[in-house]
Amino acid sequence: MTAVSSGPEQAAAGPGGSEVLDRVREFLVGHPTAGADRLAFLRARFDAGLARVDLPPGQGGLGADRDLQAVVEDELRAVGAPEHRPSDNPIGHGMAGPTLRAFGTDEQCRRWLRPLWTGEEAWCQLFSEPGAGSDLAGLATRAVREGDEWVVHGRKVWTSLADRARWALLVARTDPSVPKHRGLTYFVCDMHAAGVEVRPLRQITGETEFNEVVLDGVRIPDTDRVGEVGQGWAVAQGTLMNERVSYTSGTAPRHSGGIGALLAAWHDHPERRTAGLHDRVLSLWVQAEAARLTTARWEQELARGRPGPEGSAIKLEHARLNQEISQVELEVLGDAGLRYPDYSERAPEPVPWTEAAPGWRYLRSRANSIEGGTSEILRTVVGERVLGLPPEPRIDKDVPFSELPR
Amino acid sequence: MTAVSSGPEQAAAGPGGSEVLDRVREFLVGHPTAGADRLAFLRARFDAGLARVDLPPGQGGLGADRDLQAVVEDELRAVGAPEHRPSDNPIGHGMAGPTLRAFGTDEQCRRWLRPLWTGEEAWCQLFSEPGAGSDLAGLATRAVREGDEWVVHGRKVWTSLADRARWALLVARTDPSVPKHRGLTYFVCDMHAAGVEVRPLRQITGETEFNEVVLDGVRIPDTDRVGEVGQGWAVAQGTLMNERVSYTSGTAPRHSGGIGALLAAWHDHPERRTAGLHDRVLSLWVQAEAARLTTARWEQELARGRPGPEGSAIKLEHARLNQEISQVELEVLGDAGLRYPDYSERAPEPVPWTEAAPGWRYLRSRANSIEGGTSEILRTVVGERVLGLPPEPRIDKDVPFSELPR
Amino acid sequence: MTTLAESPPVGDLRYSEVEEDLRAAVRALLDRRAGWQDVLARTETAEPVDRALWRTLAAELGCAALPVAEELGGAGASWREAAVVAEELGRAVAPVPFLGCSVATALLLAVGERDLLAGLAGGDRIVALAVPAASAPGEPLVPLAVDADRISGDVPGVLDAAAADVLLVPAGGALYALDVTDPGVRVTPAVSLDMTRPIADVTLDAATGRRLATGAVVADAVAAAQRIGAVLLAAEQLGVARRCLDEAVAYLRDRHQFGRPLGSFQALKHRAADLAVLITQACAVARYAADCAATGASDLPVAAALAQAHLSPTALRAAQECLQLHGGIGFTWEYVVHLFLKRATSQAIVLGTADRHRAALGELLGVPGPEETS
Amino acid sequence: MTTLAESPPVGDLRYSEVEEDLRAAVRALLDRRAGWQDVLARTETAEPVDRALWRTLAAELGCAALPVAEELGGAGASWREAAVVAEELGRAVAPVPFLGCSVATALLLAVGERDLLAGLAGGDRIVALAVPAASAPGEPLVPLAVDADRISGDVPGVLDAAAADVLLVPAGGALYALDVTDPGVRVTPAVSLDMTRPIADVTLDAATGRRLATGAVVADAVAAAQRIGAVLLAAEQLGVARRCLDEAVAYLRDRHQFGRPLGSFQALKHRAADLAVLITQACAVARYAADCAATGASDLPVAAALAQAHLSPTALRAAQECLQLHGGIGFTWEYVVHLFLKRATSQAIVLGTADRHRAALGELLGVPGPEETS
Repeated sequence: MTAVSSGPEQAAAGPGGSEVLDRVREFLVGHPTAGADRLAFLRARFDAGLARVDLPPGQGGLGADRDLQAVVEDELRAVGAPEHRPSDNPIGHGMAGPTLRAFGTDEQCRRWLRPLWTGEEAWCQLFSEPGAGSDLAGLATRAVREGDEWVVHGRKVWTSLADRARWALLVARTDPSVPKHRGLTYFVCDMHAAGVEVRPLRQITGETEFNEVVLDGVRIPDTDRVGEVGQGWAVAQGTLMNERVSYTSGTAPRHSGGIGALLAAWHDHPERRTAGLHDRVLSLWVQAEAARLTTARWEQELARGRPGPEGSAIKLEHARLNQEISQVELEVLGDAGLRYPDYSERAPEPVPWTEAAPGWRYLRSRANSIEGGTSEILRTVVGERVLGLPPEPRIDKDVPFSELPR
Repeated sequence: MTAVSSGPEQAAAGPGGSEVLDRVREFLVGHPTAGADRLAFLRARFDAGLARVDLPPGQGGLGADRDLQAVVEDELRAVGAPEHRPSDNPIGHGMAGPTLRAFGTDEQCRRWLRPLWTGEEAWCQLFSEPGAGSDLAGLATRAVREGDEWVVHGRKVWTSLADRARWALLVARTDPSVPKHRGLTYFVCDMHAAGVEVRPLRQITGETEFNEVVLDGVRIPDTDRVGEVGQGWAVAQGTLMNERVSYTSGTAPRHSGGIGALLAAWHDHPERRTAGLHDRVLSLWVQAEAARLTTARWEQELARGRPGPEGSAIKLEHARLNQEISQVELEVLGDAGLRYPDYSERAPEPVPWTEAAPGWRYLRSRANSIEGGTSEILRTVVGERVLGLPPEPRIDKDVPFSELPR
Repeated sequence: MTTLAESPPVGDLRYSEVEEDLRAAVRALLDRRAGWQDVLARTETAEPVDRALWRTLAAELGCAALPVAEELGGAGASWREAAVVAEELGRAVAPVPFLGCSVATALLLAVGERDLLAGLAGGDRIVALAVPAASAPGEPLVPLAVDADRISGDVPGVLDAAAADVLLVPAGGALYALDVTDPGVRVTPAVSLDMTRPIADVTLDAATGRRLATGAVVADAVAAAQRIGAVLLAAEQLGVARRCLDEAVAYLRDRHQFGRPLGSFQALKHRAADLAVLITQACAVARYAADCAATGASDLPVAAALAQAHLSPTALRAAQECLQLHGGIGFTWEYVVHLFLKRATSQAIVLGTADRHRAALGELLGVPGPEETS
Repeated sequence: MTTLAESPPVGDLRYSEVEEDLRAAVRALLDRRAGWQDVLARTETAEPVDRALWRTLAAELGCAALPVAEELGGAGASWREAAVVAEELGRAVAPVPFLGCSVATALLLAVGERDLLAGLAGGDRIVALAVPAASAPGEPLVPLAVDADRISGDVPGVLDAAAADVLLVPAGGALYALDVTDPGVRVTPAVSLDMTRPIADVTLDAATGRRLATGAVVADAVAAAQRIGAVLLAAEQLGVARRCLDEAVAYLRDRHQFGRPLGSFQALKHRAADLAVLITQACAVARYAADCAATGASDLPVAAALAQAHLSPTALRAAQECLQLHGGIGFTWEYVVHLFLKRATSQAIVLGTADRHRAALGELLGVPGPEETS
């Protein structure tokens, strides 16, 4: 009764476990791993439907049960196949892929999904603006139609990976004469197009992890529009929902992440221990373990195809815990907690969280409750969508965007 | 530089310290304390302007500096004069007195202030209703004018002392055809009048501390109206402001109140001590001491005639701390914390807070964040009146009361 | 970091279909027989424990002995299913001796006593472990005098003792069963803060005990049984917390002030959301503990302490927020909220407060305190 | 309860007119010379400490030696006025060595050293106590080797040492003054999390010390000086907390989202209100500590520990809330908020974290821990 299984309620229409295994072995016959070119191998794997077996054929999958992906991964790992590294293209995998699959045309899926999955083309998102953060629908970037193209002017902020992205998810206002949620349209923007300028923005860590992106007369072909004109809000909501519940990669082991670093600091600094700090460390351990088990439970529910309301809860708790744990770590460290590795302005190196300096983790964690939906917005999401509490009276929903006070 | 003094900025127009002392001594010549009848003595003291020297002549005062009250109290205490006990009539002193002085006619002040001060006549308030708690202006009790009288129908709840009050502060709706804040009028209601019925309401402590008061055709003479017809909201706001910043009686000593009881429990139960609980007790001590010093500072500012925003802050913290301290006390007590003295339905005996049972204090403290303005309303008061943050958009302010959804 | 144990496997944290069916059956019964008005009314009667309801739960639904093998009269299920029952009983603050009887069951299973188990399973006999209700697993036992299997001494504040037929008494290094009809046994019900879970004081005056086990095994078995109690208590706390959130949300949707439903006010909405987040976590924690208990996982001591350390503050906060969000009506006797406030308060103390469980975690995980070396 | 001391008298917790005048003068100077853009820009220069500003504060406003008697070159005021200056310096995160110099002043006053005091008072010489910045009052000192008044060893993370001319070094049971130009002294500035309050590592290699005091008095004087530091740090934290609240409130009033000012959203309003309540309490606590320091009250050890235990979390929460309420812009370098976040973070560690001060209160008040008897 206690083993994790997909259960009888999920009898998939697609191929079963042994069929999937056959496909992998078949594929490996045609694509031996010894000396394989990584990119060529990944492209072929996508085409064979072994990228993510639960997706439909043609989009990298086989229409199989989601659980069966493990069969593929185990088999490929066993033969030392070239690695797929989704973390190289987080916005591509977490946001662009699901959005294109849900709202894109077949042509768009054909064009973008494979290089997205192989990592050949990285993605970023152009949503937030200086005047439109939590209130995304208040964005002012304009897209004006000229024949088969759209001409875009505007300024986007809080954009990570803009410097190395090939494509961007873009929301722009195509009709300011209607209420704000109704005048938006969703595009894919070529980051190499004329008029796209990426300016690094410096953060409190000293680094330029995020960028400002100026769009100055950027021309986007209408074929790169995603969804109907004026439906941009609905498409963006789909994207953001994916951001907030983006796929995780298996339950982390106990003591991984920040709590492990805190315990290590605790062990290394017996001279800093007090009763109060001891209880606080243990209290954070309890919370971190609760968060870990919550993620595990959510993944089990996902595997059964019944995701619960845990997505937003996981993001909220992740932000709060990262912040509290890294703060207590500085307090445990004492003198060492007063130091910082380097404030000089520079692009960040990607480093695993626990290998970064404690001071950097402390500062960087402050963004966790802002990026990808502020904790305030997420609490409203939980209150309204999970608990069914009524929305606030809105004064900005029925007024043309052009007449709103800003 | 560190002595508490009223400072040169408060040079009062009224009598100075030596004059006040002369008046007390003069008064004592005419009213010897030996064998004095308590009530007769207090009445005469009021008439002599020695009730509260900062009030105007005729209202129990001399128009002197507030600080000089101490001169009166010290002198009367020294000769063993009959005691004035304001705690016997808390709503009279904390709410009715200030309201009558600010909004009442001279005739009303003459009639009510003296027996209020002497304690001969107790007061209660009839504000909250089952459908109007935090939203006081939404109250439904109707007062209809008939000649020189008003006829009142309605139901009030959360009323303490109703069973022994002679008079009540009452807000009722006199015009449902205008927006809700504009249709209210403020009255003094005779609790002995026909149609007033007091029904005990039982609380979670088992006791019937509060009452429901049913007003069934109660007739109130127009001369007992306080303020103009339709001005009831403004008068009630004045009353509530006084409730929230009601007078305190000197800085309590360190370790008085709940924190003292908690420390006593801590000392008595060495077997229940853990590191976590130790830190929590000390943390509560820090918060309790901060609250005590905040009250002391506020009283010092009051004495200088410059009350700060501490009134609402003190009420908020008092509620929170009473609740947390009494909860931790139960945890320290362990087995004893699982017990309760008596749940049988009965009127409460007034007992000093720390002499009540821990379980009773825990339960009773839950009301601290509801009675006299919920903590939620107080936070809005602090946010808007102290910090100057803008109000929420209101959908109920310009609609006639009779058309509001309820 | 080398002192920290390897990451234990995580079992199934979901509810199975069997468990959901069991939940539905228990809830349907409780809806019929233990609405909150019934529960409140019963607290002022001479029989605060609803023995008839308990018998139905035991006999018709098999709730009294879920983890007991069928050949011993039980349901042959596991502590996972028992935890689901505990959630529902918490949700209803049902006045039945499930928690005390479950601790007794765990103890009797550990020492291999069959007769009492059979009586327990049918709901005919209520058996309680005579230790103070606030004792955490492994805490020192109350010293009692034993002279030729006759036991004397006081055990204050025993869980579910008021309704018990048999008391399990650890004394003098042995475990005894005492019949409450023995002239040497006096059980005095105490006025309890949590009126729906009365405790009672046990006074023994040369009471005759039947010896069930002897030796070091007794203390270990008592601690293990209390640990099972902690796991089930956590499930019960989850039920209380969820019910409090449900009640608060219903009130916030329904009640209007300032011309709007209360729940449309952002501060209240966010507090309800914070509670929902906390309860989401609590569910995973409680399920993990139940699964560890069901499978006898080596991580059970950690899982049980974790569950109590997390669930006690969660249930308490849910009940306190529920009262506050209700305003004045939440403070009245003739309303549902105080039953949950009182239950959550006693739950936070019974089987050890959260700080004691955190301290236990420090030892289990090798996180040394100020005085210890790592 | 008999072990708890009698209630000490409470002095004047208000600001006097003299104090308000002093505040206005300091604020006017800082507005001119230390706007946040200036402060931020300076952190990336070779001279992170603004010596010119410090000289002006010292020479023109007498801020460097307020509690020093006039005949010793000071202003003849008290630590109360110094605390008001600290509030303003915190409000501006001004990069001046006020805190370190004040600790040095308290120490020099305690051991009766006049020459250094005079230099300090005029702002000409910066003097720092060479102990790790995170040490709480009374914590064990870093052991250093002393051989015929020549001192060797490392003292990491010393407050205000980077700009110091003279170091006060407790070593071998004595207190020494060391000139930083001595060839045996090496001061290495560290990259500090709080860029506006750089710490520096001190390495001594047979450095020549001038002996200022010897014996048990040294350890007591160092602890007493750190206690004065804790009182002033609390005042500085109050200034930081108030500034954070002011910045947050201004932003909440100004910034619109969803067609409304942010501050009209109830959840944000209530959080700002909670912060205001906390800061109201913090003000009373900080003033009490300053008054105890000024009057040499016997309750000073309690008041100083109380002040740190209360103000550290308050300033930190104010800064963290300020950043969060600003959203994305609060996380950018070219904005005011991070200066306060970093200052509040270092303040929470400097002179001991809140938990250490709570532990100290437990001892001072006679609230025994688990292992102790009462």
